[in-house]
Amino acid sequence: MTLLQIRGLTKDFPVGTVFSRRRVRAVNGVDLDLAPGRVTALVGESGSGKSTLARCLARLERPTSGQILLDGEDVLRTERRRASRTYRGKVQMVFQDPFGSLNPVHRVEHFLTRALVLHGHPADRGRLTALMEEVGLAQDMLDSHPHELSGGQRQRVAIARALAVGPDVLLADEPTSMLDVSVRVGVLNLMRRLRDERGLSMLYITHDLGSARYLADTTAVMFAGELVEGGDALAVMDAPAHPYTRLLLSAVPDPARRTGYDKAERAGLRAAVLNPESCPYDDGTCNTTTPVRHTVGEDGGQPHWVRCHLYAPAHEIAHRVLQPADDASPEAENTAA
Amino acid sequence: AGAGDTSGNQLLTIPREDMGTFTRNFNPFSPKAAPMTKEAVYEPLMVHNPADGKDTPWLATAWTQAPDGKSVTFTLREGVKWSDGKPFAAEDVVHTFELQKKLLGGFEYLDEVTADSPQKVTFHFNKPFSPSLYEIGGHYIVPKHIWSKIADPAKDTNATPVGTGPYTQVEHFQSQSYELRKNPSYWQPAKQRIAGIRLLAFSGNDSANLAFTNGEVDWTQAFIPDIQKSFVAKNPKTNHYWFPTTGAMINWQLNTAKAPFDDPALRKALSRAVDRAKIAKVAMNGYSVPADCTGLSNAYDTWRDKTVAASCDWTTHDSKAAAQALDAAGYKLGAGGRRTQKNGKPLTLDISVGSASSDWISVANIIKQNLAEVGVTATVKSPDWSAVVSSYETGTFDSGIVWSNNGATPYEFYRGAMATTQVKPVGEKATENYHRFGDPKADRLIDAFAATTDPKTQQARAGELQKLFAADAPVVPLFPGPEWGAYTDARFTGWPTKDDPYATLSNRSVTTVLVLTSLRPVKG
Amino acid sequence: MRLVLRNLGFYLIAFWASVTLNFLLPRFMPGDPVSRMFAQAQGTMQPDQIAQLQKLFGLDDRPLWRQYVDYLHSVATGDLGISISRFPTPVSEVIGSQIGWTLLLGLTALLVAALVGNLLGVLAAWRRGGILDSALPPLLIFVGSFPYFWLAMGALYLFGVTLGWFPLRHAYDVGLEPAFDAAFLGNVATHLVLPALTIVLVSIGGWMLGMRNTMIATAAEDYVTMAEAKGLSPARIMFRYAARNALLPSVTNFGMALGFMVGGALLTEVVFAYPGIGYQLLASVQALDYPLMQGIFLTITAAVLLANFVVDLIHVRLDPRVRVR
Amino acid sequence: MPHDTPPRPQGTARPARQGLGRRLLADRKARAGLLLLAVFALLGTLAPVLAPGDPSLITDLGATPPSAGHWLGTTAKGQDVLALTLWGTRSSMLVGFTVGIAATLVALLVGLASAYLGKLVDDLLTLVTNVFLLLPGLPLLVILAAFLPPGTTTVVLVLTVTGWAGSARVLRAQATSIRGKDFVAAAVVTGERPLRIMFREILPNMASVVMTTLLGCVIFGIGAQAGLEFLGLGDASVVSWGTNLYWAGNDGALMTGAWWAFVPSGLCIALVAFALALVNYAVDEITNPRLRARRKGKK
Amino acid sequence: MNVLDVQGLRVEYRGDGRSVVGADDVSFTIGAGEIFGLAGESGCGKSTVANAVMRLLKPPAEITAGSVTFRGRDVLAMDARELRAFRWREIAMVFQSAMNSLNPVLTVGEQIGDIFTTHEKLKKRAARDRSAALLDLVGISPDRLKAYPHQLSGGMRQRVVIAMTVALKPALLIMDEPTTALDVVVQQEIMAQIRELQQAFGFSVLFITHDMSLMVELSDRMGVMYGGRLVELADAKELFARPLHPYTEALMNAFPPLTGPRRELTGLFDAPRTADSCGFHVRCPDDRADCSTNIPDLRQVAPGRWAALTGGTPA
Ligand SMILES: Nc1ncnc2c1ncn2[C@@H]1O[C@H](COP(=O)(O)OP(=O)(O)OP(=O)(O)O)[C@@H](O)[C@H]1O
Ligand SMILES: Nc1ncnc2c1ncn2[C@@H]1O[C@H](COP(=O)(O)OP(=O)(O)OP(=O)(O)O)[C@@H](O)[C@H]1O
Ligand SMILES: [Mg+2]
Ligand SMILES: [Mg+2]
Repeated sequence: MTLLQIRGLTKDFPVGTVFSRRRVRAVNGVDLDLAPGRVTALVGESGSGKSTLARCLARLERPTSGQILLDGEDVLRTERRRASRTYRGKVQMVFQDPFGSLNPVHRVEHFLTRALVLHGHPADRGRLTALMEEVGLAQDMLDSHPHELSGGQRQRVAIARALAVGPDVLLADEPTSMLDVSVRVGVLNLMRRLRDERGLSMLYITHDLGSARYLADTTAVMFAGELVEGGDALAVMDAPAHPYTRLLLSAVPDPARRTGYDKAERAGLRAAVLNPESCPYDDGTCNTTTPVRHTVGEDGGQPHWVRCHLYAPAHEIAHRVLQPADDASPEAENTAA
Repeated sequence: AGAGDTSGNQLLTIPREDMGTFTRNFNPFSPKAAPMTKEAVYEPLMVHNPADGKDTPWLATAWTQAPDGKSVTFTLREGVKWSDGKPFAAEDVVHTFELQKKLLGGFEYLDEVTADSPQKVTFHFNKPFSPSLYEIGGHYIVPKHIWSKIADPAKDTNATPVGTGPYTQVEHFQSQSYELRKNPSYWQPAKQRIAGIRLLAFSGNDSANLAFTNGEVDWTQAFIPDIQKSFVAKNPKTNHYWFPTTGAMINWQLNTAKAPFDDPALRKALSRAVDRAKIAKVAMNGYSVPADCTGLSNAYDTWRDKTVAASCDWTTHDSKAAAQALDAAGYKLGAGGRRTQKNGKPLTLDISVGSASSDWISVANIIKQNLAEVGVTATVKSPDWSAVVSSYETGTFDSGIVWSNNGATPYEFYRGAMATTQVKPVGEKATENYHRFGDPKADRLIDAFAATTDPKTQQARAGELQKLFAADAPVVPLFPGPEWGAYTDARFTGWPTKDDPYATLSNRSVTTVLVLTSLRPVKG
Repeated sequence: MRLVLRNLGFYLIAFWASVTLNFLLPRFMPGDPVSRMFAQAQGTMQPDQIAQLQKLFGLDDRPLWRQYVDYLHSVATGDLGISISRFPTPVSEVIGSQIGWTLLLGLTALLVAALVGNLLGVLAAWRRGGILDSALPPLLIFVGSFPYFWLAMGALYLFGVTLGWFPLRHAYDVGLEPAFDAAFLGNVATHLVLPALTIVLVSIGGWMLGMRNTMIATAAEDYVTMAEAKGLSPARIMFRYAARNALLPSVTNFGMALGFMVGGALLTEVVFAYPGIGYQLLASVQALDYPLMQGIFLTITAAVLLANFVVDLIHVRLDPRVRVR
Repeated sequence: MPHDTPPRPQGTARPARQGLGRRLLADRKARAGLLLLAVFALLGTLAPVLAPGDPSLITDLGATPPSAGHWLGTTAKGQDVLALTLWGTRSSMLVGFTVGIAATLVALLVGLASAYLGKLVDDLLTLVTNVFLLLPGLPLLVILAAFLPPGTTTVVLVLTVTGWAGSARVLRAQATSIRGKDFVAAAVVTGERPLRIMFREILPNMASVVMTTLLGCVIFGIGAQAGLEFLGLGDASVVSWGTNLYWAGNDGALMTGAWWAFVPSGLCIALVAFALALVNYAVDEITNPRLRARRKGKK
Repeated sequence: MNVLDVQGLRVEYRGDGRSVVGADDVSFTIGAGEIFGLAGESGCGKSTVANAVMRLLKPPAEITAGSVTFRGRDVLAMDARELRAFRWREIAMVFQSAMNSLNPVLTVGEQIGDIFTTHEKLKKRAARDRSAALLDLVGISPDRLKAYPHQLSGGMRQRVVIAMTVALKPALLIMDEPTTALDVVVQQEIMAQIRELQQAFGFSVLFITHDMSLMVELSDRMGVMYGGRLVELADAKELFARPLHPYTEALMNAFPPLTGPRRELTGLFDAPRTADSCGFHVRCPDDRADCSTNIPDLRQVAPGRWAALTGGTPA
């Protein structure tokens, strides 16, 4: 059963002054389902809108349009101004930076107690201890201030705070990227355990594809505010369909893979992704029509879909060969900046 | 022409401590005309000197008051010329008073001014009014041939004035200084012994006094604290001051429209508690003297009835007697040594005084201390003068330190203190007699005073008024205001002094012209 | 450019707000200038002249909104009315004859304080632990703790009266004709020394500390370390890399300081009898001369707003980052 | 970019978050400043004991230089300068601290509201703040003081009105930056209410800035009160350092050489302001360790 | 001959009365044309070593022991003048964050030009031409010389900095996490750029990162630091294939692979290291008992392979 359904979610940010309101579309028409007991990884490069999406779901930003359905109910319509306690009780978030997400003036106990009390749970010592145990922390840390903890421990406290509420959905925005390399796996393992033990539904946002592959059941790839590919985590990683996904994958350093780095190939991918006009796969269609989802396979009971004209049924996939564009230059990055 | 200049051409340097900067406005009708406009540029018909009570004919050589007191005729001096060379004549006087009434009002008693001949002007009144002589005689006169052509005389700045005075030519006008040079066609050229006058602007007493004690200016009218030490002691040979107490009487006024201050016994008892000697010595730096119960300033010494002054004791400081008087009048000591009113309420009062008058605040503070000695609690309130005056005008105050009217005769003083005609009900705006005291007996005496031109009769009426004042105690007189004035004779000599009081040492009054025409530069 | 327009918009609104404030304030004040004048004349003015004077000064009893509209209109047309305490001189004339001196005093003091203070701050931060860094700040803080006027009076009596090194008052010697020659300008300069010095003394500590603190922060920036790694000379690193950046907050402060400067100048002008509008403002307040008071207030506000606008422009010039934003 | 630093042996990785107060007491400058303030507070409190009676009692002693009977001499009105100075401490410190606290409170409310509510409220409050900030302070002060009836309340009111804006700007900036921190978002997600977030999450993190602005406001309050009163715009019947100087000026203390009437109050103002500034300096150093004085000499 | 020879380097950060050891007994060499990597978690002392080599450490940091020899010259003995001439001409450095290592108020051209006007006493024009050529080298259009740093993307900024480092053709380039702040996609391009330049100019590189995969891809030889000390030093590929120290292994585990089966990785238990314990008595996986309470000294365990292990030869 799907718990949180996102339909056509769009978020614009106003930029500029009162006199010249321009808008930047950070998230554009995202459809995504978060199912219980599953981890959905959201990957994409910096600025692709991942955090914005998460913040919309956490109701920290108000989406410009679209729907967020919690158990089938469009919460954006029923709770216009602010998210209700009920919503907050079901959807919780873990932030990227555990240094920033724990108020330095409070003790660990405070974070957990507030979360419990606000959602009508008794905040007795036993409950606090249980929570600490669940995230793998010693209970004597309850009296510590955040600065006395290591990054990994802090992130565990942040997770415990989210858990205290008793949520069904956990949004985790790059929960390990600020952590020290040596403790990342520990936090990933914790999340994995929570999914298995609590049956939590999780949105795991990252640009570390390796960890997405490690943790997630489902993977969605985000590019420029839109989801471009999705499906079973392994399927997406092992057989990326969208050029952007391939670009991302090729960028990950992986000594084990040893495929080497083909500059020309990557330049082609980049050009394709960043500059639709020079898309080698399509004759300008990309520029004029919005691509729709095409299913390219089925893995682990989920469809593997991609949004790229390349996979439109009318086309013969076999005819298209991945070819670098001649004029592709690294300069393309510049136009994106 | 700096300090120590004795070339003979040195300028008489006068500081204005109350003007940080000058604006070139020599319009005498403007309340804010540049200094010396009415003193050195324009001249009056006669000069009354409060220091010795004498009158000096000036633009008029003589005057006669009609016996019924309903008119006065001035005979103008011949040969007087305006500084542009045009002759001075009766029509100038007529025009001046027309302008004055139109622009600034006042002179309600004046019906008409007529030029009987080029040298004779008669002022006709709508009632017998002898005190008018000084008001009219002391008024500056402007040339008709200039002022009749000015479109808006009220707002004209008259940048290049034409007058009959000794120093009319404006030179080097700058925002902090300017010079007045000799009038080329002055009617008594022999008396233009000084080369000119220089005015300096100062942002306050402090900076002006600094310049003065440093010997950079000749003649100041600013208040100088401890003048003996800070000025005279620096050079006793040349540095002098003379503060005749001929200014307006400064009173402590109790609002007689308010109980219990309507009780003369209370007023007198409170007055007895006040240590005027200390006020004069400490608050007024020893520059004034205690008042007596005639209420008259030293400008009216010739009018004063010594027997009246000696007959009463309510202006002599005696705390014990004051306490007894209070007891006797029914203001008994209550709990904590505080006196109560007859109705049992505590006897407390506010003393209002404008914040700008720091010396008067000290006066109020001493009164407060004195009252505390007899069990009366006073609070000194010192908001801005505008707020104080507005409470005076509407009669909402308890008590306050206030000036009094100061004319050439005691007439104005007593009318302002006791005439019922000047009393306005509480809430209505009064411009004098803020203390709202009126005595019909006083009305009769005042009218009688104005109706006669005979000095003897006037003296008699004044005596009766003094008696009445001593009996009524409409206000509590404190001390006569000193006319500040200090000078150095390093560069100029011929100053008025206590021994030769031909004028006061004021450089902004009608007698100033007397000084200007008496001074001689020190040469060599 | 957009930024500039936006700021301009803000400054206009701010100006309007202060104009309105300015309009309202005197109207809540008890008393009027004529009774005030009367009180100060203390018996030498005839009571019966009051009504006439009130008419003369144009104190009116029209409805408030009407007055407001007229007021806005006259402000817009630059007509500030006629001064009461200087009747009948127009307010604009009174201000015009004095604002130059205030600007001279204020700007000189501000520039000297800011320049020297910032320079000291740069040097102190650059030589951490040196004399400049350890001994000077507490000393300057101490000096800066004295009230303006107290220091001014102290300096006046010490250097002016007792030692006689500097003139005691005014912007130039009496008797001098203003001219653009060495003699006159030199005279003006000697008159400027003491008043400006006291303002500088009081305010220099703030500049120095502010600069020192930002410099210390800036010196730890990567680009400064990088400049060092590049082997650049210390002077180039200090000024071109560190100070150039640390200066930016100072520039903003400069605009703000203009307002304070006028305030500081007020007391100093009073002590030194300097013919500026600070003193004039005090005088107009004491005389309840609303038109002049309002005129001066508006002029100061406009000047400060204008200065801040200019500072904004300078800031845009100095900091390329705000140009596009 | 990872900046996770497990606590090092001596735990210098992050400054230990002891109470600001405790760390202030450990700082030499702050101790000196606080001691000085305490001395003044004590003198002010003990004024009725040390100099019993009405300090402004006018006697006909005249201005006398310091002597055994009057340690700091007497004013031209024969008042004991020491008594005036002692009693002046009360009003000056009271006004200074009241103004400081009031202005900081206003600034804090404006800053917090501006930062938390954002958008239109922020724009509006920022405009108001900037208007007050750009309005020339002392002139406004002079005008306001002249418009209102004199008294300590007016002085406090006027100084608060003119003094809050600068702090509001600083506090708003600080609050806005904290508002953007993830822990505020985390509190929102946990379900905390706005008021609680403003006062329990944001405010405690601003302690040092609030402290700095508070001290700044107090310094402003004391100095501006003195300036106002010196100009004669305060209440001349209150005994404070400012009015002492006003009377000294009126009595021509400097011209008559009565420096003792003029020096003590000015020095007291400077000392209190200096003490406050020292504490401020220390707060800066504590919250920004980089500013701390470098000890010379290697060892 | 070795370009750089660091022996027994010890750096302390002296605070109020207490001091923190930033680097301790660090010894390594870098040969000509060699890419040497330093890996390790945050705070392990990588930047400290890099800054020590450049003599960029400022108080409270202090080099208390060891030597740094660059092409036979004692770097630690240089005076200020020598140092200025030495920096950038001999060793250039790319800092941790590209965002902050360019002065925001100077144009890119001015900042590159500074190098030439200082070291080669070039006139402004000549410096500009040289700067333009440099930009061209890293594939940025020379008209970007007039741009301010904020007008460039992160990747471009980092490339500008890299271009600057090769301006004077130094023998050694220090790169302190040159790509950490960048996006993965951009990161690869920067790495390619570095490789390309290295092939063209033949300089040696001291490459610092915490990303083991990245390091192994690029470096010839590498060292792993932990708590200020080197715990392993070996040929990059060898080290990747067969980590000896448990910490090295933990580091490698931190990046789940993109290929192969999904297998459960064991993270390190994050317990703090205390004054007298290396922390690995907890961090050590149970089957490894080869680390004591203190980080042991490096020991050659095989030719060219060094590890800080007390006993037992690794399996
Ligand atoms: N408050 C905001 N105002 C304006 N633009 C914003 C705001 N927040 C985000 N954006 C823009 O929205 C886009 C998406 O940002 P977002 O933070 O969601 O990206 P991200 O995928 O999380 O990136 P990263 O991997 O760096 O965290 C960016 O272009 C960003 O500039
Ligand atoms: N200025 C300083 N004062 C005190 N200690 C410092 C200072 N700079 C660094 N340290 C300490 O020195 C040690 C090494 O720091 P260093 O910056 O070299 O680490 P790093 O490996 O570069 O880390 P990162 O990956 O975060 O850049 C750390 O423990 C740190 O706490
Ligand atoms: Mg993000
Ligand atoms: Mg580092």
